[in-house]
Amino acid sequence: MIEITHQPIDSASLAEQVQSPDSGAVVLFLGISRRKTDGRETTQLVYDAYEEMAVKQLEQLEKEARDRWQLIDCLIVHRLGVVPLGKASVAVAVASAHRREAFEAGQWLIDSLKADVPIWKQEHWADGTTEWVHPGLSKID
Amino acid sequence: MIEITHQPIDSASLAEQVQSPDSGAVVLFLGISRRKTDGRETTQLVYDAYEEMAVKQLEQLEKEARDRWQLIDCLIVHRLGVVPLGKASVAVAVASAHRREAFEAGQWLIDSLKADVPIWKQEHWADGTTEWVHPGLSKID
Amino acid sequence: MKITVKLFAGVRELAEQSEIVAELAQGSTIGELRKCLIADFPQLGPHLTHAMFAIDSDYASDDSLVQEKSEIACIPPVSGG
Amino acid sequence: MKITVKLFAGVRELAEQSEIVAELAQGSTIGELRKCLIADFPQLGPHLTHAMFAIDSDYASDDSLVQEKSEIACIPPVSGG
Repeated sequence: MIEITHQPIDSASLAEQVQSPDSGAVVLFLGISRRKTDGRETTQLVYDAYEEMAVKQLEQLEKEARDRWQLIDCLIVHRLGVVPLGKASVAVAVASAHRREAFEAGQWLIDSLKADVPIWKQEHWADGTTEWVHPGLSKID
Repeated sequence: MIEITHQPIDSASLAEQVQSPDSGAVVLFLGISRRKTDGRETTQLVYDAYEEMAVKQLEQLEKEARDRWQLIDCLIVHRLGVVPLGKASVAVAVASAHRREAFEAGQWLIDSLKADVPIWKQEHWADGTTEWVHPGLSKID
Repeated sequence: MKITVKLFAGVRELAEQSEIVAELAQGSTIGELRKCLIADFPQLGPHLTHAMFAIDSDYASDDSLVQEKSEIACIPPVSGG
Repeated sequence: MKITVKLFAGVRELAEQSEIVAELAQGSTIGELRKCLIADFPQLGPHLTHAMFAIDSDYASDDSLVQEKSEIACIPPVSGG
């Protein structure tokens, strides 16, 4: 199941949501708004998305993961808007019979999400400036 | 932090416990009592440990993981006694600045725990028989 | 034909609008759209050069044909997660 | 010297007790303890052959010396997690 939300991610319940007597392994990944990036201090992150396409891409990633690994359950949640420090911007939860598949699928899903899904992060630096992050593009002046 | 407990593992709160503004990534692994093993049906699992040594070994694993990876937090919890189907017998939660470290450390911790820590699982099969699991040793008649 | 292109994140900020419009000949490709936009919005040049484009919510290549009824979006390098 | 060995899981079940005692000469090793136990408890043979031993909560090798005050445990192949 995939979800794009403007609400806080309920990280406490995500692992429980995919847990079942058929699964032997659950892997939950959370991406957290981090205070320090390359030595600079952030006060908050803001996420924007091309929502329609992001939903389609996330559904595609879930399908591909289920094709590649024997997954019993798979959840991907991305939060948009302001994400305060220490809070999750993204969560991936997978359940499978064996742990290897759950780790591999979880890692592949977050790597693929970061590479492909049209979502963008805006850093709000402690010095008051803001900056949309576009890897490979130099900073906007 | 490591913990050996006879109580249910509160999987919902584990990811939140290691989340902080310094961590960019949290990985939570849960090992779940699985209904089917090699086509046979289990009704419950029972875990036994040499507790004193298991605590020492788990502390050693946490130390080694913190030496090998830049971890901000690291939790390992193992439940002993009866673990009903669908419930967690073990949980590993790690937080780090970047996701690669969190995935690697989480996977290494659960692999090492399964290889080294003196904890044993007893299958309670649906046919009423029980069996202590000792990999490499043939089934006890 | 008039093609409306959705903008996001740094490109939207730089353009100070969430959509821009290009005037293209029938049968034009994404590559031609890219060139036309760079000419019309020089301040977006580096972003447009490095961006992907999407047609109807799927990534498109520079060879993909643009149709008037398609939903076109400019996708600068992503940074979600 | 009398050495008490803690048993767990399948070995404890098979021995029907949680500790067994071996009579060893001073200066004996874990390897000698293993042989002595296999002789005294033949029904535990396969388990004792494949088990590790621990001295004071650390894995020991067959060369490790056993001392009377040490806590000795038989660690059959583990299956936690």
